[in-house]
Amino acid sequence: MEALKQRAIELLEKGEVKAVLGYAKGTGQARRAFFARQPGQVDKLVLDEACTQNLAAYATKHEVKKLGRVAIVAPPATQRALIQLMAERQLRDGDLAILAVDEGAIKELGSAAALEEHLALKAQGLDAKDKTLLAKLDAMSREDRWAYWQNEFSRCMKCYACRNSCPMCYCEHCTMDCNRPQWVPVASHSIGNLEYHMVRTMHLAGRCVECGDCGRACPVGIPVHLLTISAEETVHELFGQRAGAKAKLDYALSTFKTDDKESFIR
Amino acid sequence: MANTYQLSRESLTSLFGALRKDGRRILAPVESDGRIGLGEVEAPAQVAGDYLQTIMSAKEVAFPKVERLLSYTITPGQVDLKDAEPKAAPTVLFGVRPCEAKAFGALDAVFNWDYRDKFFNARLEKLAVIGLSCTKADEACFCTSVGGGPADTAGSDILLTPVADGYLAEVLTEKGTAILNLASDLFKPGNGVDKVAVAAKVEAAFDQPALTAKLPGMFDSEVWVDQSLRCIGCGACAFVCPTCVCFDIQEEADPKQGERLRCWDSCGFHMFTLHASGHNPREVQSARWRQRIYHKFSYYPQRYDQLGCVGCGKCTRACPVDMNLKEHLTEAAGVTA
Amino acid sequence: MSEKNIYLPYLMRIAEITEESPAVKTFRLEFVDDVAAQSFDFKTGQFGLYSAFGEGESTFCIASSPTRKGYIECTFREVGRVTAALADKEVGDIVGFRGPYGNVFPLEDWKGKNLVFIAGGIALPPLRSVIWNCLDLRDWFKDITVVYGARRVADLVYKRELKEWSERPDMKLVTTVDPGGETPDWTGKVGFVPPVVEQLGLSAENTVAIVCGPPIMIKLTLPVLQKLGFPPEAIFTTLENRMKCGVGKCGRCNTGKSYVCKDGPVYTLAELNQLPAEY
Amino acid sequence: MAEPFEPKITAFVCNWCTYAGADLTGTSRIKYQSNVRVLRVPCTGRIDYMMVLKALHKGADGIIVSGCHPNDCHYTSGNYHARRRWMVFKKMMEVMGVDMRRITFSWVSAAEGARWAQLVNEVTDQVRALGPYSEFRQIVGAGIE
Repeated sequence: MEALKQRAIELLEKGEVKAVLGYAKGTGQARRAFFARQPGQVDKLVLDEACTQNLAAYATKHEVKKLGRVAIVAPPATQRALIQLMAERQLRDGDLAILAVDEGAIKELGSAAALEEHLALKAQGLDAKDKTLLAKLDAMSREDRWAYWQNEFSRCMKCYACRNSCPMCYCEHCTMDCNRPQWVPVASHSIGNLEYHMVRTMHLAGRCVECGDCGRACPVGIPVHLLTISAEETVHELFGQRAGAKAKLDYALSTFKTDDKESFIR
Repeated sequence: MANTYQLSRESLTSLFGALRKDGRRILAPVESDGRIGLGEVEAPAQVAGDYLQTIMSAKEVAFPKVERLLSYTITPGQVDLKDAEPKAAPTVLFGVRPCEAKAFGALDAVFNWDYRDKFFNARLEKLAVIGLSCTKADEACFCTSVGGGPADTAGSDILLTPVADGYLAEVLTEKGTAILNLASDLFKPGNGVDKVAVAAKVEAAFDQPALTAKLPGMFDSEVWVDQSLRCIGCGACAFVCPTCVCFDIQEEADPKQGERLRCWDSCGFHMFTLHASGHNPREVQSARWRQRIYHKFSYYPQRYDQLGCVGCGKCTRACPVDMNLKEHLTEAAGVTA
Repeated sequence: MSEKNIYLPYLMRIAEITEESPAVKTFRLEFVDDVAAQSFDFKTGQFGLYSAFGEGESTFCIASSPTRKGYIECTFREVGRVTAALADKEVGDIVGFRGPYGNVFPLEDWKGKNLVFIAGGIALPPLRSVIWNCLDLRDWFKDITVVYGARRVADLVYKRELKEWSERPDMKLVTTVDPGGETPDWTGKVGFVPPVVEQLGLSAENTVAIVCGPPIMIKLTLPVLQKLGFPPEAIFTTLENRMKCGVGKCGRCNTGKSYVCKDGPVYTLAELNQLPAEY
Repeated sequence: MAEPFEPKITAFVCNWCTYAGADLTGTSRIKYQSNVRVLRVPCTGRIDYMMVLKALHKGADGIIVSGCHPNDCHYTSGNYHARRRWMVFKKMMEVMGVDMRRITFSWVSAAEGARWAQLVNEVTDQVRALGPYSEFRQIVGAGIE
């Protein structure tokens, strides 16, 4: 933590960055995103288990880009999101100073190559709780799974917290906001909710970095992250690729192999 | 002055029975998977026990997240319009917090200040509110900073305040009296309990009248930009808010028939004010965040002589990025213009 | 007791369609219901929400003058889901109309004054309503001047009426197109609206200016008018914020404490100066 | 007496293979069940999963998605791209609990008129046996007060 603060102060003092985006204390036990814009504010930065938000979601925001070059505190999921954003050309190599945090250790990564190398050393594992939930879903009958999601989606109000918290949902014009044609109803009724979550899942298949922020963001506790994570795992199982690993675009659904294996097409 | 009674804990079962016998559904906070939400109940035992607040507000009882405004059928050269009638079932909201009960007044202000909104009115007319005073509060609560309080009676038809062996029941309105008359034997004479002593202590965080007075002068303050930098522009705050009333009207149709739906909307969304031309009067998130604050704390008072905020703190609890309204208002109140 | 559904539109039959310029059309709409037709009344400056059943509602001003009874007209450009659906309609088709909503141009207050109308592009329709209204009450006012500019000659709307206005002895019409937008037979001016206004030699004395146009035109025209001596109280405009309800509830058009749909769409510059610039 | 249930089947087919195949079925005068509504698109690569969702939304009881056999795509690789997408889409739909017995993916070439007839017959019989997709239809219109 001290090393992080020290480096943050240096970066700000030398003018290498205009802000250090990290975590600070929030309401109660919560942690929140914090932009330290002066060396004097660096003291507010904290780093602990409660720092879960994927700050990469801010990297593509107009308001943040306008600040100038930013340093970003990046736990593993944030690192994956950042490299995926670079792969999708939403960030340029060197746009950000990446302060990679791995189990308390800080490492500054100056380039996409360094980030890629850094990520290659790590195994990506699913959260134990999510694994259990996914297994539970898998074990359900189809009818029960349908009922389960219908029940969960009945609380959805399309606040789009899941979309807006997602680092990969950076589109200027989201499908949900397009109305010519109006593919997905705007209204948050049953079919509108179902189609929204289907579209969100498909759009993130092969792109989801499995940070789980969408699920954490949901104010009514719908585990929407299970959908994107399971889609991402499907892509991995079927095509052996993972989002958030390479700085060059490697999107499973924009390519193919002539021997892709399936067993359901008649 | 309200008529004050004593209501024993046990008598609630009979009260619920009497309400249901009268053909009313009872909505109350219930727990499901650790979340507190409004649900239909038959007996007091189904009501959540030691809850602070529901995640969602009770506004959806009068202003649902999706409702039909009209429908129509189309045949060549002809359109047949059909008016929609809100399904307004006689409903008792039991156990909502005083802040939320009060919020119906802010909704009413918008829905009826000029043209009258029959959908909201039909539902509100059938609604009776049995509020429940708060005996605890959390860091998001700030009712006392916005003219409310943990045992405030505004908006409740009957307000219950938990006391040792039951409730102090203040019967406040005609609707409340009607409920009392359904089971008048349950309502025993009051014993003069000091409800303020029982209610939660919520310290005032900021001087709201002073804040409201200074907002017009600090429109261009950097404080809105600073605060909103971490806002991700979702609609969680607006959708859980008991007073947020902004809505969208959406058409859903086939070539032969269609309907017009009213859906919740949020001033925090980029699309909210976007013109067809591409011009957007509130282009950046800071302008949208400012609108949210100003609408509630400056425009509402100017227009409706009341605030558009009841200090329930739901927005703060729901916010995925911890935008704490109380804290941000306190900060704004401290800005020297 | 059931109240009236304020979101229920009138059914209107399209009586006439005029192609004004590329993607811009004018509809003349007549009430399907005779009783509604009899009781309907509006004042110039007001607007409505027009439905294309199946796609939704869109907000435009009423482009015809209240002095012309029995119908209303609207002029719109095809830009979105609803306007595209409207543009596909044919004479005889049914559309919806809710209104009239909003405030009005204070013609009574303008009695005995000179009027200068300044419009750009697709923003002539709201002024067309008030211009015809004033022309139909011609003896109320002194000089009437209309300045209208568009990007290209093809973009000028109401060409037939522009010709009529240019030939009328009791008013002055100045048309202009942006440099490069003229055609070989163009006889109007070439130049942007603000400098054209500046060169007209207008007097602010006993005169009101009514301005409507794209934001950039308004932004550059207002200083010209102020330089000419127009006080903010004598400059009128009409705002076109996004709306869904039109009746002061949905919150979209909310600009400061003002609802454009209720307190507007007509504002004086003096009033606008009191509002945040969120329009 | 109630009419016996006849399923509505929507078929999304590519222009070059399956549509031509279905055409051949007709010109060969092979009879098959008439429950299918054929929607022709240029290529299976064009078949957005949203189209399938919309068909279900609008009341289809069964869906057929069909195009050129692998290696036969008129545009070289449209069907390969589509295949990947279907693989992911199918799994997503399963996770959501959609009854995938109602969605059939197939390859039918321009020469396989008889195969098209057989496919439609099989799918129609299967969906008829499953009955109306009321589970999905129940949610259409639900959640509106």
